[in-house]
Amino acid sequence: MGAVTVRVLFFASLREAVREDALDLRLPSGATVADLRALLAERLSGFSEEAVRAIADGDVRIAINQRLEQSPDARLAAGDEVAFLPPITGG
Amino acid sequence: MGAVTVRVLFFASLREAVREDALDLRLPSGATVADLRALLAERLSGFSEEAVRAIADGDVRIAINQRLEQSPDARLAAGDEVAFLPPITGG
Amino acid sequence: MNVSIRVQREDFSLSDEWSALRARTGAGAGAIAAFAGVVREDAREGTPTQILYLEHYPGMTESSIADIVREAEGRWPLDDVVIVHRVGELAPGDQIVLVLVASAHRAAAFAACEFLMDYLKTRAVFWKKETRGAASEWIRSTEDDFDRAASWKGEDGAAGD
Amino acid sequence: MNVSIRVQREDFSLSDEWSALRARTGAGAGAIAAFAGVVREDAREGTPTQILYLEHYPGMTESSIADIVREAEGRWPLDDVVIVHRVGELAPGDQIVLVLVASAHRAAAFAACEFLMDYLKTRAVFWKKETRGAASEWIRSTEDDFDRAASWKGEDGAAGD
Repeated sequence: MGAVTVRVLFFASLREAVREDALDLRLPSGATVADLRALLAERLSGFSEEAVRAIADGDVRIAINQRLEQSPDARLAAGDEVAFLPPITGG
Repeated sequence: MGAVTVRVLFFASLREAVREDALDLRLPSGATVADLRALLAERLSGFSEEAVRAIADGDVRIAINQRLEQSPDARLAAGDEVAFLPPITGG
Repeated sequence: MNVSIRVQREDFSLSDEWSALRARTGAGAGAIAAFAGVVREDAREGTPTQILYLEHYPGMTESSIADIVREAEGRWPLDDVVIVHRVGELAPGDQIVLVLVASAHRAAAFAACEFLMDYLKTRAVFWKKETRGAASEWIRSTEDDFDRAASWKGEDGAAGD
Repeated sequence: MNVSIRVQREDFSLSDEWSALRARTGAGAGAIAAFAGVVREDAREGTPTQILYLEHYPGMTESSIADIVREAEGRWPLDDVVIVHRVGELAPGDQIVLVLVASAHRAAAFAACEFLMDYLKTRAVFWKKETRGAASEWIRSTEDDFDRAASWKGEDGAAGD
């Protein structure tokens, strides 16, 4: 089974919790947004429980290639930019 | 019987019709706005029928000492500034 | 509360007015709304260059604007108001009016700025004459603006007070 | 129709933006509405100096602002729109946002300017962190702004397009 590499971005409180603003993650072909959340939670467990909670937080939205994606079943493609966005506060 | 002198100001189209922007006029004590209109019309007849019509025009408002005066019976006092104001158009 | 009202022949500089307002208000006024009016080119084809001549009643015009600023102050919490209106001959592209309003609140700054502009454009004591080629005419409003001007002035709205 | 959208750390100059817009629009746009936001001093007594930190998502933030400008263009006849929003650390008194809108019509310029500001202040993709003394916190909106942001973006509102 093949694999895809996606670029994961974190912003604001989530960026601080994860202590990274970007990661490259390898996922099995056909992986979904839900798979990515689970993989990230696993990777971060033991490192930052705050980050794990934040990733799982329903308030954190996902944008794929800078477009909001509501469905957890959306599939990821190689090279996708997947952003985790805490609730915005406006400018 | 005494007399009062008032300063009469003309603006815009009326100023052009009268060909003056200001006149000093002597009126009998107790003269009203209506008396002033009549005196002016008399003075201007033979000089400019356009000015006479404009002075008589109901659209031309009167301000006494920079305050609009609706009543033709308002009495004039010595030194009053009486302005004849054609309809304004805003800035 | 600073209020600055000027009716003048000279052009104005938005930059200068803005800098002065910012220096006065500092960090207190979070919102500054501004409006500038520019004399428009006549869109009709083949019309000769248009000259606009504005006349005012020195004293009464400024004080009636001051009255309307006081009315705005009563409606919205304002920190600073600057109004500059030009008179005399203006050509298309010339700046004609500037309104700056500073407030702690965005909605107040916008509302007051628009309120003041609406007043200035329709009810303030100005007369306009338009010249196209050899033809000149004093513009007459279709509505009786002066009646409306009188209505906001009210009983105690003596100009010059 | 010129549209200029910038999200930047550097301060902006209203004068420069204004002059550039005036040079582009000339006598065509009779009405220019502007709004500038300034970081407010906290009014509460004894609070330490407040620092505001703004973060954005480079690319997505700008393109979502471009989407809302297109929506404004669909609603009002606009000649020119300039939006500058600062990010990074800002102190009370610092300029934070500037919106300029030129139109042939006064009401359109005001409405579009206010519409764009409302969007920027509540629904644009920015995150704010407030620091007072040693305490810092990311501000959470009470309302779910993102849902509303999603709603105006709609089906074909792909960012970056």
